[in-house]
Amino acid sequence: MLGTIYELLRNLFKKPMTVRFPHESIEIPNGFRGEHYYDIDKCISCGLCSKICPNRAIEMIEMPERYKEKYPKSYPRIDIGKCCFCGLCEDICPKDALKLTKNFFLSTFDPKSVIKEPIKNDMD
Amino acid sequence: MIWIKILLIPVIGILGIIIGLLYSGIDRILAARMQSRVGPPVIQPFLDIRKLMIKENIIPENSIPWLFNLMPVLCLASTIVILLYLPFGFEPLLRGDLILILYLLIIPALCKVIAGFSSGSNYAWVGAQREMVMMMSYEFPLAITIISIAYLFTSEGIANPFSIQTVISNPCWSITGVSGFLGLVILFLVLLFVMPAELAVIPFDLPEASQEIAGGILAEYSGRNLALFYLAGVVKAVVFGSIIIALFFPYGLNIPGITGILADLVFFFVKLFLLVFIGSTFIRVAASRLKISQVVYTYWFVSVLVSLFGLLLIVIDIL
Amino acid sequence: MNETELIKKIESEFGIKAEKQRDRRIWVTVKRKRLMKLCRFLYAKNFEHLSAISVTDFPDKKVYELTYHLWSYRDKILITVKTKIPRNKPELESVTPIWGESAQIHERELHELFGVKFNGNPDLSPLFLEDWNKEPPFRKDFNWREYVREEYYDEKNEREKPYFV
Amino acid sequence: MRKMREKNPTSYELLFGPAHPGSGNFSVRLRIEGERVVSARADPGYLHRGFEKLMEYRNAMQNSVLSDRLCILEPLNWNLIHAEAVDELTQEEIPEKAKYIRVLMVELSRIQSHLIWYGAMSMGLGFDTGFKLAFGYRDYILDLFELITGGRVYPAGYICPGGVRRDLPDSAEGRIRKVMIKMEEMLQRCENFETTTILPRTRGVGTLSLKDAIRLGATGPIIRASGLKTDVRRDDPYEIYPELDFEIPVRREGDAYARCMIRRQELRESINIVKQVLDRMPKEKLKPVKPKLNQKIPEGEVYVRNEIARGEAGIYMKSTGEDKPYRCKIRGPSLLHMIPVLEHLLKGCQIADVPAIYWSLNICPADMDR
Repeated sequence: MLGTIYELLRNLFKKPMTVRFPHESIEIPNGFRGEHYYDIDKCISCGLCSKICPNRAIEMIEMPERYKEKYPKSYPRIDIGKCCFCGLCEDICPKDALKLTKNFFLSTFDPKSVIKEPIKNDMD
Repeated sequence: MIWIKILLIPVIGILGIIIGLLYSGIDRILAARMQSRVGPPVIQPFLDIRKLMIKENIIPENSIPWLFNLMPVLCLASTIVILLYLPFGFEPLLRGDLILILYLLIIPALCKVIAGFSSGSNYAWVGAQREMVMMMSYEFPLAITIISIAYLFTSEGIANPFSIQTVISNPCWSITGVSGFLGLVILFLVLLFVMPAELAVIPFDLPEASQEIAGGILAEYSGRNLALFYLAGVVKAVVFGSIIIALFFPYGLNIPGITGILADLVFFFVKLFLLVFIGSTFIRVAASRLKISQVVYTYWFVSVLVSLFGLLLIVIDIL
Repeated sequence: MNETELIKKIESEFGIKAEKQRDRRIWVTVKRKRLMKLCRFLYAKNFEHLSAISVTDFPDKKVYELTYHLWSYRDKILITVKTKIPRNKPELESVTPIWGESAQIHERELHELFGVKFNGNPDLSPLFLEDWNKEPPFRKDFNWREYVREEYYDEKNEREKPYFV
Repeated sequence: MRKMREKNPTSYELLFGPAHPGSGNFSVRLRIEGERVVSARADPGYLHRGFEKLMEYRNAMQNSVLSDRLCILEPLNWNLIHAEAVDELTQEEIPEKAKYIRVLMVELSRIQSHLIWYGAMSMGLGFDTGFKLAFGYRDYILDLFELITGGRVYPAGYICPGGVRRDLPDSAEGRIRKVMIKMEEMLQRCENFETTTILPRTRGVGTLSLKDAIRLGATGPIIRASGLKTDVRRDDPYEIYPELDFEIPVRREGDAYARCMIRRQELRESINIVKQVLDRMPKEKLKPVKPKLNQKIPEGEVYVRNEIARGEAGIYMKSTGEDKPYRCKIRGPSLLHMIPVLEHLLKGCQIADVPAIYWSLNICPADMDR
């Protein structure tokens, strides 16, 4: 009984444990598994990432016509909506072309925007 | 004069609601702090009410619609009516006595019982049964307390012992000796202990116990009706706090003029705040919900015995 | 009682081969007719805890292989009893009378997922699946891809295509 | 009045779950007379995802990622069981440091899971403060998981066949020690709160005798609360548990209060284990395991048992030499706790005791339905 009263009154005058999220946040450590970062110039189109992906979120696609000359092979297109952020693609990538970043602000209202093309389509 | 009073009735009602919601907001912040959280902003209860008011009001197929819709209104109305009989730092609007208030206090609880029975859900049914048992158990120590104070006044030869005016103008502490003082302290503590049950906060919120019977009485309520019940709850905190203040701490600051009235009002709210903090917020975060058998035991045995002991001390003092 | 003693006992009593896989692990294969007798024998030898029952489906050999994993709190040995039943008539006597409710619930699950019928089990009502009237889903020959394509595939949704095309 | 009576018969059915503030994704149909529960029937299946079948179509590394989702509340423990099953089949030697990291992570995960239990139990009893404090303190451990595995809740197969997927970062040890001090503070708080919260509601509620416990297949803290001193970590040791020094708490009463006390003592033991592991942790750098395609699992079959926070968990894995297991039977502790044990205990109790009993078993619908 006294223990309870002591604990509660102590809490009343202590700093709360929680943080008010949008205004302040805890630090994200290195190695966090967030949104993908893909570097097409390092990619050798081995397709390992699409084979290891447990959810088949990665699909190897051909590039559109105007990039065809520069990038003739097939490249991974990542569907973040299917991704479980396991990081197997990052681990298996022989050239470090695919990496997971710290960005976790991924929720969106637009189902189209969850698909990450190998090259950002600037103007279609 | 009568017109001013009639005009003041809605003012008091709205004031009661606003004060209640404000306390509810402060209560939530303090509870959050005691739980090591930041908590919502003070105006959160107002936002909640607004949201509930604009939401759809679902009436279940199984219910008895007219009772189902009437009860929230009646509950809030009867709670506000009690407010009119109570001193709010100034003279009460209507003249009543303590017995009347005791009766009026039952009405909101009864409304909840009927609401539970009329919603036609098993959860609500269990909740209504529990509310009835609760009502029967906490009413007794409450009655003993109030009657003891009236008895004190009678034996001191004060006219109209049950009238609220008498209670306010004669602070009970001043007319007793040592053992009577102790008796009053005990009675005050009993009344403070009845407060969480009357307000249905956590150790005694069995009728609504969300983890057991999924909201109980309020299981089927939504939208406007739920908002009315919520408002009735917050006003009831003000009402019950005011009753305790009227019985035990009717002191004012005795400053003349209009500033005096305002100062009394502020002083009254501070007292109210302290009472609500101890009787509701603190108990709410400190305890887990009791079982119905434990509630009956606490009120029928422990509280009744303690309050009877308090009465005995007062009797000794008078003799 | 340690592993070697137990193996000897089983071998002398039932004339079947028991194999020690590693410390605290014994594997026994038994004919289905003698399964109940072996189970009773092991229960009497303090194998009070039925850890799990599992069914493995072999469509090409046309058998179901059942494994009972039993643990002895006293001797700290896990013994696995294996038995085979024909796939076209998957029936078997229930071990509920021996291990009580804990066996009952495992058997109920396997009845639902593999269609094995356990004679003597008081309650084999559906457990996890809702309104299921197809063949038991955990069999190897249950074509879940076809099932999902029929029931859930939304052809208009581009993003679902890689799973089905 | 008659209308009311018709609508309110004396014996009626009450659903506890699946969309109930006091239950998980699981429901129990209670037949009630007055306030008393006459009979209970569990109705599982709201989280059935068919893991055993799913695992037959994925290779070891992908299964490792999948095994997180077996139970949301303690993914690392399930990671370990799956990894052990595959390791036993491949007979691969695990680096010493990986073993230590595995035990460290599993024990942190156990602490975290017990804290969730404390929160849920408090919530079930209507003690809001306990719920919020427990989840607040749990977040300190989630911060550690974020630092070590890269994800707060799902480690994504951090403990995988062959070791672990990443080495411990350098700052980890200091931070873990700091968090352990916080956990001890939390334990102290639980003790301070006890007389007004857990004690009056759980003592003498839902008593399970040892005979019933064995017959119903109870494991872990529940059977220990009924008086049988058994712990897979001690009886059927795995990883480096034989080298560690820890107590197995046992109580005889078998009621909900005993189960709560067992878990509290286990929390203390787990904190001890974490400290011991940190003290003995090898200093050299660990080579992390990288996923490979077409890694064959040798032919064979194993049954692996582990002690997770809820009780005994096991995997029966059969491989025919492919890279995917031929059959994976997952034995979760909650299947037996949620159906036979719960049904047995709920018979004859009051409605108010239902959440107390339900949460004192610490059950997770996810690993029951699988």
